[in-house]
Amino acid sequence: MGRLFNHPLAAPALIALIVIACGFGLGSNFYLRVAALVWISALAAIGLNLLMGFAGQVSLGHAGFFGIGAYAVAVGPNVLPVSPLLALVLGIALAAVIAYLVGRPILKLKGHYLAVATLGFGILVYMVLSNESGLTGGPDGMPVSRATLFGWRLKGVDTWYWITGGVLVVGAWVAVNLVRSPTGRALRALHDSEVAARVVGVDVARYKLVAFVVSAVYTALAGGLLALFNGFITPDVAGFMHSIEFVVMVVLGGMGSIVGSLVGAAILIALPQALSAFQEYEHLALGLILMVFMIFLRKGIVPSLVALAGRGR
Amino acid sequence: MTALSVRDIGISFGGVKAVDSVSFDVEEGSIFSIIGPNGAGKTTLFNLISGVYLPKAGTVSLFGEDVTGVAPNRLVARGLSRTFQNLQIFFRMTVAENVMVGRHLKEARGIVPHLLSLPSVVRQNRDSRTEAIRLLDRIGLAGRADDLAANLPYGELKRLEIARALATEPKILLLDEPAAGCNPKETEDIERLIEAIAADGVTVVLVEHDMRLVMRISNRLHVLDYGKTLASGTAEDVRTNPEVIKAYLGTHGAEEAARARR
Amino acid sequence: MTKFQRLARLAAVSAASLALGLTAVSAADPIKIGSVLAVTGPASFLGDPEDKTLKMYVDKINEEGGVLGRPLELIVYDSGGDANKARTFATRLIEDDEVVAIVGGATTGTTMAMVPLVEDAEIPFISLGGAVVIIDPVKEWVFKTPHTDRMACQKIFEDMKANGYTKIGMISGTGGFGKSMRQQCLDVIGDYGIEVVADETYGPSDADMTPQLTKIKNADGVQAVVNPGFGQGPAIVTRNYRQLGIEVPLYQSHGVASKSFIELAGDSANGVRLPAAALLVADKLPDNDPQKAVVVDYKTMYEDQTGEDVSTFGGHAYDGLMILVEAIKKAGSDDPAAIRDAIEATTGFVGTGGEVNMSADDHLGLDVSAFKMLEIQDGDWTIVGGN
Amino acid sequence: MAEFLQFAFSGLTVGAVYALVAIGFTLIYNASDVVNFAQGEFVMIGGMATVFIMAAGVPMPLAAGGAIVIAVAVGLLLHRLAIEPARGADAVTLIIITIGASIFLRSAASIVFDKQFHTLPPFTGETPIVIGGAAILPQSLWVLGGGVVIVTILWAFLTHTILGKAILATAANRLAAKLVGINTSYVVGLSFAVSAAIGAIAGILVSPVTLTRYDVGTLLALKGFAAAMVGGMGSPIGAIVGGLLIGLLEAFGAGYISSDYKDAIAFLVILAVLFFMPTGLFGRASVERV
Repeated sequence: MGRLFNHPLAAPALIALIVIACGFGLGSNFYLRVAALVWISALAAIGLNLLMGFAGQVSLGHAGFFGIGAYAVAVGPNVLPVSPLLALVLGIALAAVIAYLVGRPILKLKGHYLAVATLGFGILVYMVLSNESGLTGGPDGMPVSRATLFGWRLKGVDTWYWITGGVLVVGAWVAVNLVRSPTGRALRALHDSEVAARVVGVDVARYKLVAFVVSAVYTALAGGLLALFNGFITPDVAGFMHSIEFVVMVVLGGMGSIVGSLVGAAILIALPQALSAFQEYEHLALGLILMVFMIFLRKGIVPSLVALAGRGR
Repeated sequence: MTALSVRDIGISFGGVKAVDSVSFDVEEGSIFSIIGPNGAGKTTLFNLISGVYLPKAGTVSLFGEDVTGVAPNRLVARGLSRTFQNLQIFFRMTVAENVMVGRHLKEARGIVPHLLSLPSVVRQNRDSRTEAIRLLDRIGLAGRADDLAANLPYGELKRLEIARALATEPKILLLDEPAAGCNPKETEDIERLIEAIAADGVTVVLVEHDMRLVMRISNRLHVLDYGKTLASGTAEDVRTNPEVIKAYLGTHGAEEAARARR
Repeated sequence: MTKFQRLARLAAVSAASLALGLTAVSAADPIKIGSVLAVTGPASFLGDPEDKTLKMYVDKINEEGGVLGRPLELIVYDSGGDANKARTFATRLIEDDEVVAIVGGATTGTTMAMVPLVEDAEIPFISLGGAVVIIDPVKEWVFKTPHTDRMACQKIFEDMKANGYTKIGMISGTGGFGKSMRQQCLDVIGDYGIEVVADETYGPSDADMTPQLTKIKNADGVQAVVNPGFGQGPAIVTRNYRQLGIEVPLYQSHGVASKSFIELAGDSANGVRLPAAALLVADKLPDNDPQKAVVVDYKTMYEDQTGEDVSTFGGHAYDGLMILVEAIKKAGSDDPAAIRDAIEATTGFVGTGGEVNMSADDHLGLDVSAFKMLEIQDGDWTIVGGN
Repeated sequence: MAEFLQFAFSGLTVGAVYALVAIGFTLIYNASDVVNFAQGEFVMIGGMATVFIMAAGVPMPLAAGGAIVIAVAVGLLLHRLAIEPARGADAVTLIIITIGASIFLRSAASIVFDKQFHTLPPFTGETPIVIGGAAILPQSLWVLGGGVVIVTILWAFLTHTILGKAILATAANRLAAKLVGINTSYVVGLSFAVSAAIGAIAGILVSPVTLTRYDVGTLLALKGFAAAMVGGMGSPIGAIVGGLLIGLLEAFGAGYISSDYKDAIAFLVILAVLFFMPTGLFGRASVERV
């Protein structure tokens, strides 16, 4: 059992199973849509988890990258002769470049100071998306053209369910690969002790930047997928609250746990749907649940439960 | 050949000269110990040599090349590695992974193959692990390779740091109080380990409080007090140096020294 | 769906209900209508009264025997003003709750996020969002009840022109409402020979606008100032306006059309002009005004039941619900396509916003005359001008 | 010049609120290492509770006192029920707990109070005072004066009372404080109470100018956090300077550069400050000890 758990393919395989099971188990388009939103958020959360959970660097501005990916898909085809899918690729590249340029100076900061710097970055992106209404449609948002793949028009909830689910599985697989590679070991090492990582040859500044860029790529990809899936996008996706949501997903599910990011995303996306019956008590319950989980499962849901199960054995 | 040469090195914190114009040379393949009372500046000196602190004055050379102010991760490529007085273990990683991080510069570091887990990366991971297990075997921890480092007792973590440093295949190794907090049995293990490392041709620079250990294994010693050099020489030279006895070993140490001479 | 397909579907539905016998649609079978509103979040002062209005009137209609002899079942979800959530809830309404029509989408952003869904699912959708983009260009399944921001601009500029103002300052909120209205105003301002000589903005949660107003005050030749925006912003703008002692007239938008604006702005509100629906001045309308009965009824009911001052936002929800109910009655069925056609055929409907006359190329059915120019005097609304 | 003064008044008024929120952050952070994202909710409770107690016919000073008591009670409950049980958890776990608390309190306020904007009557009228051609509201002077008084009292409390010294000692070295017999849990609770009181007073002072609603806390927490960071986390002086700095940057940014991007300008300056001073203006630079 333990060995199965530690296999490199355990997390992506488990996620693939969940995606497939839900794909056939969820009857209505509504449930498929919620699930697809979970996959998209989980992808972003995995990206942020690589940065926060593995490399130990906080970001309160990751929705900024999400917004860059989303708006690249929306704006790209309007200003360049590119298809939405190509625009998605360009958007991811743009997010990577911006992450590189922004990350170089701000990753020198530590802890809460890094948090406030990333928060500032996120707000800058939000302001640009919200203010440049000529390009972005402003706060009311803008439509996104439908993507086509080999002449096949990508629309319909079930199509996007499988696309987003597939990307999530691949994303989880790549994340696990990274974590188990020399790069991943370097990241986890600098999380625990920067100085010890340095004296065995890890270029700490470079690896923080690597983690920042990779996580930006994940998040931008997620943003682009949401834009294509929804066909309409507003600057809220880049907002401060959205950044906070990603952080909550990572911490709630468990820092350093890929499956945890999926669990965190599922809770944050599905809970408001489940709580909608409570009407105005919805946020009351949401806040309470957040507190209770973090007080009693302080390492995050998945790692805490795994530890509990381990103790039970 | 001289492995490490320190010349007139110094640094101060808030006006206090933590290390003041210290110079010494370490012969390749030897065991060189730096001793001195608490607060004498031993660890600070290590931090200066290993690039963790930038010296205010003086130079550091490795194998004849000036490396003053070179970042720690670049010094590794020049053959220098170290351990820490206060444990700097990667607690969230397994024991084997801790050592594998030490193989960092020996591994291909292209990010794209890592993301895709190409066969070359899988093979390399396997090789790194094999090497890590070999080193763990050397320090008697092979059986705990897949345990979380956080679950190991203090003494084993001390040895784990040495294994991690050895994984970089250093030519010169700085050990900061490797026997601190260890029981006599563990201390003996560490002594044998250090001797074996030196026997492999690795130059060892040692900071240690356990005088028996130091006196037994050191080729040369360097004594610091208040950041300044107090004495330098062989174990016998230092042991008999009245300055050292007075300033460092104190009354209790003086008696012990006297007993040792008898 | 083509006309033919729709006919075919209608036929199929009729055939099915015939085959099942009329018992299948029993009297107790509710007609489900859905709503997604920003009940919480920054736009909650829109969503909150809308939510209360819908619930209040659905209860009232059901007490009076429902529609087509069947009760209405209202399902409301809270989007928090978030477009992505709104879309998810709209999916839920359509796919899971299987509503026959949707009223709601309190903001333009949430509305636009829902539009592609209702178009795909072919469910009639009456939006309560402000901006003109919702119905221009016309979308087959999408309607709206609030006056457009463009109409508000036109009304304001008419009044300015009548007073001979040619140079104005503009200070707009950067939220969706303010931003959209600013753009609409700039689009139509040329028609009135008016020029914007100072153009400033403020954030949706800003607490002090004196820097921006100082710039407007110091701009050359400003004869009046207009403030597109909603929420607390306009109240603070109005107070800062008086604080700085700016003498030229201040125009607010229909976005502040509730009594709470006067309470928040206090004495500073006196002299402020704004275009608004008749609802705000229900008591002051002449008895022969066709809207009088409707707006007095709604105002009385809302204020009695909630204890809050009436706002035009809740009125939009009232109009939307009533247009829908009329359409269901007219269609004689709860078939979405039939309801859509009936909504589009709405004529002479008198609501809180004015008289609604829809058509295939007008899914709003209001014109500028539905607006009244109001001025705040002694802490109350008064009607100015010849309307 | 009149223009410059006008911008400065605006910036100082808004900045004073940020500064008071930042001081709340700093107090709790120093005592417990917790970054309390529910700090803005104390400000909201101060304003909203006063409004609703007044609506019940209670005169303003009593209502204000009641609101402060409510905020302090909420602060103590927050500490007792959410922070204390999670003692020893990661910093980021504690942050998420305070975010949960913030969502909870905001929602509770929307139910207990309502979702409307509210205002309080200005303490001393609305006739602007003209200084050097710039107009300032009397209430702004109350905000600034109140800020100075709060900071002075806080300073006196921290340096001249046993309790205050216990807070400072705990901030300097928690373990050492414990060893000399200070009940650190009590001290952390106290810091929550004091922070809540400061937040509530800020809310009461500023509501007549900026209005209040159940959700005003979010933005204040964000700005207050930024202010505390740019000033240097843990430094009360830094919190004040940081708060005023952000307020002034927003006002001058809106006045001289672009009102569209005034928040962006403020954050760009923050980023620039941190680039040159990675631990803020008054933060302690730490030497890596290994």
